[in-house]
Order: sequence, then structure tokens, then C-alpha cells
Amino acid sequence: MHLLLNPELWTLTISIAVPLIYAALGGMFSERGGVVNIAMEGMMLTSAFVSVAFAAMTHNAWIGLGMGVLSGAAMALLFSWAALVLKADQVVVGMAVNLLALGLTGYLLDAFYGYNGTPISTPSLPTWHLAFLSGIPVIGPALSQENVLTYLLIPVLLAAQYALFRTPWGLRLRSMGEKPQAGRSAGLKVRRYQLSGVLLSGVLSGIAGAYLSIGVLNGFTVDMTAGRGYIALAAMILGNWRPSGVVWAGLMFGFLSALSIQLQGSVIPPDIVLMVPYLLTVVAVAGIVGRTTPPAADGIPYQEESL
Amino acid sequence: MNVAQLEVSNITKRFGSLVANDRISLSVSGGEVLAILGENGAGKSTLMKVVSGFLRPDAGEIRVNGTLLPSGNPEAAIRAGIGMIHQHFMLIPRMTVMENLILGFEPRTRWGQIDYGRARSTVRQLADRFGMPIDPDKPVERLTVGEQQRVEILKAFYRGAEILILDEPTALLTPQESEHLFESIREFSRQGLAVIFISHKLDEVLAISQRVLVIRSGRVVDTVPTSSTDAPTLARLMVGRDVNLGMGRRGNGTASIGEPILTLDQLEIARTREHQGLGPLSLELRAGEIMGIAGVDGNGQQELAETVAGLLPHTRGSLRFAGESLDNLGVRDRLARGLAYVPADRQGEGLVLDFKIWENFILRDYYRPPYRRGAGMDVRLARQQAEAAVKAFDIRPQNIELPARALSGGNQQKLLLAREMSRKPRVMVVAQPTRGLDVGAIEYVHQQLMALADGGTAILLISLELDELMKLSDRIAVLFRGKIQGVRTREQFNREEIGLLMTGQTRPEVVNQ
Amino acid sequence: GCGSTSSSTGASSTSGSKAAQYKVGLVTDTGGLNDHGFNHLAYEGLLQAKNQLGVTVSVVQSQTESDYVPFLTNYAKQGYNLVIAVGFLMAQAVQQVSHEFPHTHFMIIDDEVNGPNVTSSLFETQQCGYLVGELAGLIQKDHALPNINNDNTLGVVGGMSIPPVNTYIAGFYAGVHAVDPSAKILLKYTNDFNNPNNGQVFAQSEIAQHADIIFQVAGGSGLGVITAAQQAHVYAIGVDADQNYLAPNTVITSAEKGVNVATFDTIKEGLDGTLKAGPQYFSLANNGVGMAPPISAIPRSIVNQVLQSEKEIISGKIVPPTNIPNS
Amino acid sequence: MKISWQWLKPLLTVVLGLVISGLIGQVTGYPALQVMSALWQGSVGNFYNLANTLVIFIPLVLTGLGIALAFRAGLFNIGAQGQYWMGAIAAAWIGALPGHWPWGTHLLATLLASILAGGLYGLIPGVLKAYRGAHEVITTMMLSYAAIEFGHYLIEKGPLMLPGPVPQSPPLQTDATLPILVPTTELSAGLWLALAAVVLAAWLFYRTRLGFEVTLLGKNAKAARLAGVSVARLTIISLAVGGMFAGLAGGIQIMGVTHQLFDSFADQYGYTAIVVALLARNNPWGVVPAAFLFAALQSGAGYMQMNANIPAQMAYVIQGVIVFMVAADRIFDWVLANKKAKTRPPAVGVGKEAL
Ligand SMILES: Nc1ncnc2c1ncn2[C@@H]1O[C@H](COP(=O)(O)OP(=O)(O)OP(=O)(O)O)[C@@H](O)[C@H]1O
Ligand SMILES: Nc1ncnc2c1ncn2[C@@H]1O[C@H](COP(=O)(O)OP(=O)(O)OP(=O)(O)O)[C@@H](O)[C@H]1O
Ligand SMILES: [Mg+2]
Ligand SMILES: [Mg+2]
Repeated sequence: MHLLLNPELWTLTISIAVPLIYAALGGMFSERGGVVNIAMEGMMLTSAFVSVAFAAMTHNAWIGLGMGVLSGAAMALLFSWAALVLKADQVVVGMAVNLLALGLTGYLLDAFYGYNGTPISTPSLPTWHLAFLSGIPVIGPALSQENVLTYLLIPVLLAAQYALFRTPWGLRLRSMGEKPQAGRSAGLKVRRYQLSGVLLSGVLSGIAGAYLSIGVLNGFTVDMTAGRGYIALAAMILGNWRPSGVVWAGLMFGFLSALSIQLQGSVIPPDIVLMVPYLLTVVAVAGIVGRTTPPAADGIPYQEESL
Repeated sequence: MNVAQLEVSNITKRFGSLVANDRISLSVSGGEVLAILGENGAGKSTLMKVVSGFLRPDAGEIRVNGTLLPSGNPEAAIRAGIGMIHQHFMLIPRMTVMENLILGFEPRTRWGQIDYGRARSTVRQLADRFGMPIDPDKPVERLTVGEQQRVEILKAFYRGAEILILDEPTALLTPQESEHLFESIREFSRQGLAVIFISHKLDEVLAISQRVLVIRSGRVVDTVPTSSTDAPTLARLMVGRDVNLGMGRRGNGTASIGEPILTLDQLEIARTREHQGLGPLSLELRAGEIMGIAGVDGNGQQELAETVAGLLPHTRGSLRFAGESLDNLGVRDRLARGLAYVPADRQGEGLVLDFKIWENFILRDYYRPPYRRGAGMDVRLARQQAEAAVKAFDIRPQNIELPARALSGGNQQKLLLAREMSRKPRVMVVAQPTRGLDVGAIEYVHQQLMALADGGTAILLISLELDELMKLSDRIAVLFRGKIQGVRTREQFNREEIGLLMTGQTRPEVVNQ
Repeated sequence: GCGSTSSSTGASSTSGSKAAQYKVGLVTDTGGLNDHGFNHLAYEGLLQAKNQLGVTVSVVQSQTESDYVPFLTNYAKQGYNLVIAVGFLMAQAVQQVSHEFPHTHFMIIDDEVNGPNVTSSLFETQQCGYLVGELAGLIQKDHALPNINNDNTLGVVGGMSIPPVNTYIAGFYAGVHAVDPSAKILLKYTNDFNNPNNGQVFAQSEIAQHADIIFQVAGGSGLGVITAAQQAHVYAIGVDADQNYLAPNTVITSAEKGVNVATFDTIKEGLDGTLKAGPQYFSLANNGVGMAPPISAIPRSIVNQVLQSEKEIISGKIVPPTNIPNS
Repeated sequence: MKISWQWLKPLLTVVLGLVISGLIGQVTGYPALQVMSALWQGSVGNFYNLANTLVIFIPLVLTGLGIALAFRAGLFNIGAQGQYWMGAIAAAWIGALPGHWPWGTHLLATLLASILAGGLYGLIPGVLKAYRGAHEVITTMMLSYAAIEFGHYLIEKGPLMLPGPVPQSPPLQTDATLPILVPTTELSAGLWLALAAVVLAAWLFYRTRLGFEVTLLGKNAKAARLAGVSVARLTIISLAVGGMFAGLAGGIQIMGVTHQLFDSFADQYGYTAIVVALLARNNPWGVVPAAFLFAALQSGAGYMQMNANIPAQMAYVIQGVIVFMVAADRIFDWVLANKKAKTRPPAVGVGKEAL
């Protein structure tokens, strides 16, 4: 109980959850459009590197963020070309993008910076202090001082919810994920909407990557995403492909991880404690969430001329 | 009145080496209903997909009111006023009626979001104008097939269609729903719309259209005014030979009918989210008998079939097969006792489209003799048997190594029947065996079913086609809301009365008591 | 192919050609060369040897754990004279490969491998751990820096619970407790050496539990520890190298491990033919480990007291333990 | 002509992938030919390097087969890494048991233990999927992370800890280790087991009723029900048997390569094997070249670094490009189709909206 009231637990929860939520939201857009996307890991990693490189070069973290997001989108574009134009297997292409990102970022890290790593003078994105929030009990301190990208998440979430369920674009995107033939029969260009979903996932994964490298840190190390893209995939599924669900799933995972970190150092062996978030996630999905339903046409390449 | 005019000239469409449409021309104008007839695979759907912009023709042109349409562009077709109701509905089950209707043509508020208020009122107006009431906020997956079709038609109107194309619209409808649809179509005509109507059902074509265009193997065979033709003529034009349209079940009535073999006793299934409730319901099926199950779609037919097949456990009552209780037996035990099942959804359930023909052929028997061999299967035997069946049932193409996907719907149905009938079943449950098939294929399927019954198999025939039931059945039981509304024997068959029973118009009665 | 650069200092021209024929291969562990830590230091030692002694060098970074054996073997097969394995995690591989190539000399850093052709460089990091621990303990006790709270709590973030990490930590515990036995030390392991974001949240967790000086022994993950300390305006202690440059007002000192020195020395001895098999200990006494210069904000008196302890460790009066006490 | 194109295409994609990678090297200052020859040398250039490639090949093949099995049933098992760990843990435990074992029994018991452990660990997500509908992507992934932590625990503080400061398990008894095939390498008789497993898997997938059912489930679950297949049972079996293959991979790694469990035992085989299975299109015979390709790229990467100074990350770039090319192998059809389209007379009334 005492543990749960510790504001820092919630600070940790948030800092672990934020990149997961961004990436999972991105995945959600892509899959809502019917494109299975497991390339979040690679898009995050690419952006993590590119944002550091540009932030270091221009001494401006915002430019870093912008370029990072662009690089995420560029990876998404590459993914789309194979998945949507060449109708390649989406899972395989996703894996390819992840491998490619792992290789390219490491390769370029060596090429640009040698063995000294990214410059320590790299600026990072600002942390904002919103004093008026600190009055809230327990979670106030966690909310009142956060990276700007954490605050950005709130409008992004609202926008995601709004765009997906209130705008024509959202309706159309969802129709492509459920039954692209129906969208096509309404005269819509299937590929264009699917592309927009995948690109959004690139942008959002890009933000997630930048959060890791120039948001909370100011440097890049090889494979620094360390599987967060895959956990984001799990969060997206757990969240049942909805923005609100994704937020809860991300927060749950963040909370469990934070809890396991807080619990370390007690009598329980640390490795056992580290198992906690994973096992509890399994319990949650098996016991509480149960069956989740993906968009009906998720992962099926859309063939023109087939109805 | 501004009368729309569609002019299609010299359309050619090839799929690889196959010429699906070969220089087809037609025209239709406002206030007219043009019917298109043709065998399965004749190229009707292809032509309409070309007209509505889904497929790009290899040659030919399409004009609406004299203006050339860009080819392969559905959006342009919609804007020109062409509304297509596809053979397979283009609806998204998990979305609401309204979302389906407005997709691609969403009314927007000043802020760019969807204006649901305006959309709702537009939908209401349209529904009123064409007399097609519908709840705009219901998810499509909860609608009956007839209602879904209504949504499809409203969708076309919502997009401003003036030329309406209906591809086999009645294939899934009950007689009442079909009648309703015809009234609507007549109303559209009156309002000046041009209608193209595709069907395999000659009586429908005769009832609704002014002209009939007959296609065979991608070519126009003839265009005839409806008033100057009749069913046998049309059938001959379509198939290229005489077709026996009328012949029914053997005249000798119930002479060859034997012992009771399948008994349903106060059978009940609780209603769930996915299932209509069923029963309590009692039925007795005898060897050599064809028992027809009539009813409006969604009144428990599917549940009845699945319960007998062993896919759906019943909650109460009992099910006996030749005296033995089936209550605790699974699918395989029932198969082993000689029960066969031809599901209505042949592509989604009956067949595995990616499996080869021979693999599909052994789908229900691979695990037991004679196919069982050690941990594996006797693949050679399986191929032999499949080869024989493909020949016997004239499944084309006769290459058992092809995936079932490469077969046309009619041939897929034949494969399914071939599989179940080769098992020499004692009881066979058949659901919608001729849905979407052309007259030639229907004739064939009917012959097979009658021959099977003559051989002593009891058949539970579930169909939405009253004519089919009346032609084949020895008795017809009418399902209404999961209960049997009445049972009629061959001598008592009466179209109107059965139609009334289907809508629940008489007191429920319990059979066999 | 590299390493034919002539040495500018040290070796004479005759020994230069002999040196050029002396081939040294360095295999990193999966932490890689840009870990700001001991892989990097080993590489610096290697470069120094190349520049000053003129030996031919090659380096390979292991991508996965299964690379160790093939990489070591490959150098041995190609006739390299000395093959250096950086890191405890490669002990098994060195054990195996050294046995198969008796004519190649191997050097392993951070673990002891027995064999007539293996030199093991072992660092008495409990000694430098003790010094930084004592320094931290004194700062804590005297509130010698701004932002030190009253909870008397320090933190340690380890990479994994393995000896090269734990000896540092054992020394740190002893050093802190020598000043104030009641001081509380939080210890957490990230189970990961190259995940700075993870290191950061672990450090944040300790800061949440009121730790205000955090010792990181977590390789690449430790970079995140330093960032976390910096953001929370508390203090960090670096490891392996002097990491003050990473965050000048945050990293108050570092527990240094002279991997570069050990690497250079071993290569030099190998070249001279004086290299002996068996363990070689690096300690405060031979400058193999040490405490980096503390930041100037720390009162001189405290630093002097720690320097005094250094002398006593060298003289054997204080013997820091190598095992973390069971709490 | 058609057959040869089928064989040619994968080959062409790999070649094209290598060419693109070579160009990436070229423009960043590493001559393409040098990159490729180093890669070739390092992976198959001599007997010793080939043996090293085969060492990596073994776990990739086995795990790839397990993943392919689950894929065939339409289940996305991305937690093979955990099943691999569990197999390794079991092997480290049983293989280190002292005592007198009659000839061969210890080896057999250790192998069986690893298979069983991997199988049981695959069973859990299977059961959760079958009876609770828990998405296997989540459960297998999470259980995989948990297994790795569990392994750490066992050797650091748990019952498999070898007394001493170093977290590791006691070494295997020699009668539980696999013989080494090529001296000075880690290539063990596990290779024969892996190849036998390929044959076994091919038989299982294509010749048995179980394989038929698994494919049936993967292609059409409704039709499977109609054939009397219990979807729940088959889901469990597919994941469990898939886990057995991964478990065996972990066991062989312990018995043939490391001979004890320690921290650096782990590798990313379980993840790489996903790509292997996908690349092989879940065909057991296809798993062999796919696994070999990835093994070769990994073992060649070190050689590139050592002898040509090419950053090791280049190997991942090459892997990524090749996987990309194989996935997008329609690029050839695309190029051909575009050429055809140009020579074909344009259809009448072609709109501007070319799709
Ligand atoms: N996407 C396609 N690819 C290849 N061939 C096709 C495709 N679609 C249709 N065909 C071919 O074109 C022919 C005409 O098919 P179409 O669907 O137009 O027939 P139809 O007249 O509508 O038949 P039905 O009465 O069964 O609906 C079919 O026999 C089929 O062989
Ligand atoms: N992807 C495909 N590859 C090869 N042939 C195809 C493909 N798709 C369709 N066909 C061809 O199309 C035909 C099936 O088309 P379709 O499903 O429209 O049947 P249909 O003509 O409408 O028949 P039915 O009325 O019996 O359903 C088959 O004859 C098959 O050869
Ligand atoms: Mg059709
Ligand atoms: Mg059809």
C-alpha cells in the first residue's frame, strides 16, 4: 500500500509506458487499416538514432525530433512499398525492417562517431514543470514534471481517438482494415488509406524512438530499443486495437515493470522480481482480457481485381 | 424527368487466357429493367464489375448519358450514377448500418468531422422515399440477409445512383423478401431509374424485367423482350440445350420410405449471442425420406443443422440415430455412424480453399480406415478415390491436384456433395445446396439428392427456396423462431400456406404426437 | 588489414619490424566498443600499443554470445601471437580455445582462466569500490554537497550479479559502512549491460527511495543511471573509466579499472617475451585500479580522508572484502 | 521453365540482396567485392569456418522448425526463445545429475528432458489460447522474457547454482555431452539430430494426420471443426510440439556447445528463427537453406570485421536486405509486369487514375 502511494512509482510507470503507448498507437493505426505491423521496433530504433544525430549536429533537440519522426516515416514508407505495392508478406517485411534498422543504425553509429559513441553534448528535449498539477495526491508529482513528449501524448491520444472514430478518414481507414473491398466499392483508394495508417505508425514510432534517445536521455546505443517495439505490439493487442485500450495496456505494463523495479532489493531474488511484469501480463490477458478481436482483414494483402 | 442512359459497347475482359467477356454490348435506360441471364461463369459478374469500375476492361467503352467513363475507376462510376449491389455484399459486419451507408461519402461538419446528425436524417429520408425501413445504428452483423440487402440498395441510393445493378440479389432471400424486393424494383422503375437485374431464376426474370440479355461463355447470345419469351426458351438459350425444369420427386410418394432413423426428441438449444435459440423441437426422419426444412433465414435452420452434425451441443432433449443416443457423441462419432453434412457456407466451412481437391475430398475421413495408415494417411488411395469421384460427379476441371479455390462455385458445390455422398451416409443434412448455382447445375444437384434418397438415405434438406423444397421433399417442416410451426406432407403442399407458416401465422403445433 | 603504421615513439626501427610481425587480436564482449567502459578501455590500450610499440592489431566486436569461441579461434588460427578476450563473460570460451591452441597466448580480462598460455588480468576493484564508497559515505554523513537529503541512503545499480560487478559493489558497501554503519544502500540489477533507458528507470526507482548518490556498475546501461541522477539533481559515481565528462556536476568521481593499462602492459610484455601465464593482479598498489579525481565541490578534508584510506589499503591495513554482505 | 523459375527466384532474391548490400558497403567506403569475399570466406571459405556456420545452423534449424509448425496452425509463436531457454535449463539440470547411468541413458534422458521442458513451456500459451482465448503473441512473448529471468535466477541464487561467485550451473557429466565432430570447433553431433529433426518434421507436416490437421486448422478453422478436429486440442498440440523443437535446440546447445548454463549462454536464436521460418514459408525443407543463410551471415560477419575491418553491423544490414528482398520477391514479377504493360496495347478509355 505504502508502495502504491509512492509518487515515484507513478513517475516510473509513466516513463516506461510513454514510448510503449506511442508505438502501440502507431501499430494500431496501421492494423486498423489492415496492415500488420511488427516493424515498430525498427522504426523506433531508426528514429532514436537519427534524432540524436541531428540533435547533435544542429544543437537543437527539436530538429532532432523532427528528423527522427521523418526517419520513422521513411522506414514506414519502405515497409509500405513492399507490403502494399509488392504485396509482400507483412510479417516478413516487418522483420526485415527491424533487422535493417538494427544494422543500419549500428553501422552508421560506427561510421559517424567511431567508438566514442554519440556526442555527450547532444541536447535533449525539455522537461516541463506544470506546477498546478503537483497538488493532485499521489500521482500529482508524477504528472507535474515530465518530458515534453509525455505531455504531447495527451493531445495525441485525443486526436487519435477523434481521428479514428469521428472523422471520415478514420471511418475509411477502419473500413480498409475490416473489408477493403467495401472501401473500394465506395470508390476509395485502398492503398492510399493503408499507406496513411502505416505512415502514422512510422511517425508515432518515430516519436517513441526520439523519446528514448533524446527525450529522457541524450545519446544512442546499439539496439537501445531492446524489444520495446515488440512489447508495444503486445500492448496494442492487449488494448484491443483501441486508443483507450492501448493506453491502459501501456500503463499496465509500465506499472508492473515499475513495481518490479521497486520491489528489487527486498528479500525476493531480483530475477524472480523481474519476472513479475511478464507473468502478470500473461495472467491479465488470460484471466481478465481474454479474447481480443483484430480487424477482420488485418494482414491480408489487398488484391486489386479480386472481390 | 431526367432519364439516365447506360451504354456499354464491345467490352472485352480477359483473365489470363480466359476470355470472360467477349465484345459484349448492351444498353439500358431509365424506367427500364434489363435482366441478364447466364450459366455460372458466363461472365455476368465480370461484366458488371467492369461497368462499375472494379475491373479494367481490355477493350470497349462505357458511356452514361453519352459521356465516356474512365475505365477501372469505381469513383467515377459512382459519380456517374452507377450503383452496384454485388453478389457478395460489400458490407462491413462490425460497423453500423449508417457507417456502412456513408462510407466514402460522409457528410461533414464545418470542423471536418462526420456529421452524424445529417447522415441520420438523410438515411431516414431515403428509407422513407423507397419504403425500406432500417435502423441506422444497428451493426450490420446483427441484420438478416434481407435487411443487409436493403442496406446495400440504400447505399447505392445514398450515393445518388440512377442506374442500379443487382447481381443475384435474390440468391439469399426468402420468397417474401424477394417479393418485397421486386416491389421496390418496380418502384425504382417508376421513379425513373434504370435497373440491371442478374439472376439464375427464370421466373423472377420473367416477372420483373422488360428485356432479357442472355450470355454464354462470355458472349451475348441474344436479347429478347420478356413479353415474347418463356422459361424453357430462356433455359435453352442459357445452357445451349434443353433443361428439365419441372421434374419433381418420384411420383410413388412414400412407398419406399423405411424405418425411422433420426429422431429429435424435445431438442432444445439455449439462445446465446451467436445463436438463435432452438426448440423444444421434435422430428422423426425415416430412411429414404427427404424432409425439407422451410423457414425465413435465421429462424434456427443453421442451429438445427449444426446440432445434428455435432458442432453445436444441445442443452436439452435428445437426439437418436437408429435407436442409439447421439447426445454425448462428437462430430467424429457421428461421422462414423453414417451422418453426413453439407454446410451452407461452402467456401468458409465446407471446403478448405487452399487445399487440393483430393485433400478436400478426404477432409472428413482422413483419420480412419481406409485412409488411416500408421500415423499417416494412405495418400495413394485418397488420390484414387478422389480421382474416381471427380469423374463420377463431373467436377471440372478434372485435376485433383488443383486447389479448391480454382473451382467455380458450382463445381465447389459438386465437390462438397461428392465428398459427402461418397461416404454412403445413412443420414445427410444438406443446407442450401443450390445457392448461387445455374439451372444446369441445380438440375444436376437435384438429381443426385433424389438418387441418394432412393438409395435409402434419409435427407434433411434445409433450403430457403420453397420451390426447391416442394420439388424434392416428402415432407416439409416449417421453422419459425426456432420452433416447428407445422409439418406438411407431399399431398398437403401449398405454397401460400407454407409461406404463411414461415411468417408464424398459425398456432405452433408439435409434430409426431 | 591494418596496423602497419610506424610507431612514432618508443620502439627503435629494428624492433619496429619485429613489432609489426607481432599480431594482437582483441575480442570484445557483446557490450561493444562504445560502451564508455571497459571494452572501450581495452581498445584504447590496444591502440596505444599499436601507436607506441608498432604491433599489428585487429579488433572484433562480438554481436552475440555464440561469437566468442569462433572469434578467438579465428585469431588463433590466423597465427596471432596474442589474443585478448575482454570480459568475464568470455571465460568459458577462453578456457576452451586456449587449450586447443597451446602456441597462442591468450589474455582474459576480469576472470581467472588456468593454462600455460593464458594470462588473466584481475582487478581488485573492491579497492577502488571501497574508496568511492567511503567518499560517498562521507558526503552523505556531512551533507557535503547541495541536495543531500536526511535519509542517509545511497544507491547502486549493477548490470548483472557477476563477480566483476559484485567486487566493485562489495568494496563500495565496505567503504560506506566504514564511515557510517547505519547508512542504507539500495542495490538493484538491470540484468542488462546495454540498455541505458532501463538503467535510467532503475536509478529513478532508487532516487524515489531517497538515494542521492548512486554508484553505477552497469556498463552501457549505466549511462542512463548518470542521466537519471543528473535530471533529479542528485549524484552519480562512474565506473571503469573516469566518466565525469558525461555529466560534470553529477558524476562526483569514478571507480577506475585500468583495463587500458593492463592491455597495454600485457601486449608490451608479450612483445618483449616477458609475458607470464597465470593471474596478474591490478590493484591500487600498481595503479591498476583507482579513484578518479573527485569534483572540486567536494571539501578537501573529505578527499584527504579518502586518500588516507587509499594508503592504508595499499599498505594492507585495510582489506576491502570481495563479497557483498547479506543484508 | 516454370519449375526452374521457381527455384531461380529465391536464389535471385538472395543474390540481389547481396548486391544491394554490397552497394551500401561500396558507398560507405567498403569495397563491395571485399565485403562479399570476406563474407564468403568467413562462412564457408574453409572447413573450419563452415563448421562454425553449422554450429549456428543447428539451433536455427530446430527452432525454425518449431516456429514453422505453430505458423502452419495459424499461431504466431514469437516466444520460441523462452522455450529454447527452458530446454537448455532442463538439459543443464538433468545432464549434470551425477550417478551411474548405463551407457547412453544419460544422454537420452538429457535430450528428452530438454524436449519435454520446451514442450511444456509451449503448452502453457497453447492452453491459455485454447481455453481463455489469450492471444499467443502476448503470452509467448511474455513467457519468453520470464523464462530468461527464470534461468538467471536458477544459476544465480537458485537450485542450479554452482557454488562460487560465478553464476553458472554445474558442468554436464561427460556421458551427457554430445561428441564434437570437428576438433577445435563447437560443432557437435547435434548436427545429425538437427538434420534428423528436419526429416522428422517433413514427415510430421506432410505425411501424418497430425500434420494434415495442423495445416487444416491454419487454413480454415471452421472446416477443421467440421472434420471433427478439436480446435482447442490442436492449438495446444501445435504450440507444445513447436516448443519441443525449440527445447531440443536449447538442450543441444548445452549438451554440444556450452556444457553448462551460464549467463552468456543465451543468444537471439529464438528470434532469428522466426525469420528463418517465415523465409522458409513454413516448409521444413525450406528451413534448411534459410537457417544456413542466416548462420552463414552471422559467422561471416566476424570474419568481415577481423580481416576487412568492416563493421559487424553490416551483417544485420545484409540480413535485413535479403529478408526484404525475399518477402518482396514480387519485385521481379513487378518489373516483368511493367515491361509487359508497356508492350501491351493500352485498353480503350484508360482513365488517368492508374492503379
Ligand atoms: N479474378 C479472376 N481471376 C481469374 N478468372 C476470373 C476472375 N474472376 C472471374 N474469372 C473468370 O471469369 C469467368 C466469369 O466469371 P463471372 O464471375 O463473371 O461469372 P458469372 O457469370 O457471374 O457466374 P455466376 O453466375 O456464377 O455468378 C469465370 O468463369 C471465371 O473463370
Ligand atoms: N485467383 C484465381 N486463380 C485462378 N483462377 C481463378 C482465381 N479466381 C477465380 N478463378 C477462376 O474463377 C472461377 C471461379 O470464379 P467465381 O467464384 O466467380 O465462380 P463463378 O463463375 O461465379 O461460379 P459460381 O456461380 O458457381 O459461383 C473458377 O473457374 C476459377 O478458375
Ligand atoms: Mg456472378
Ligand atoms: Mg457465382
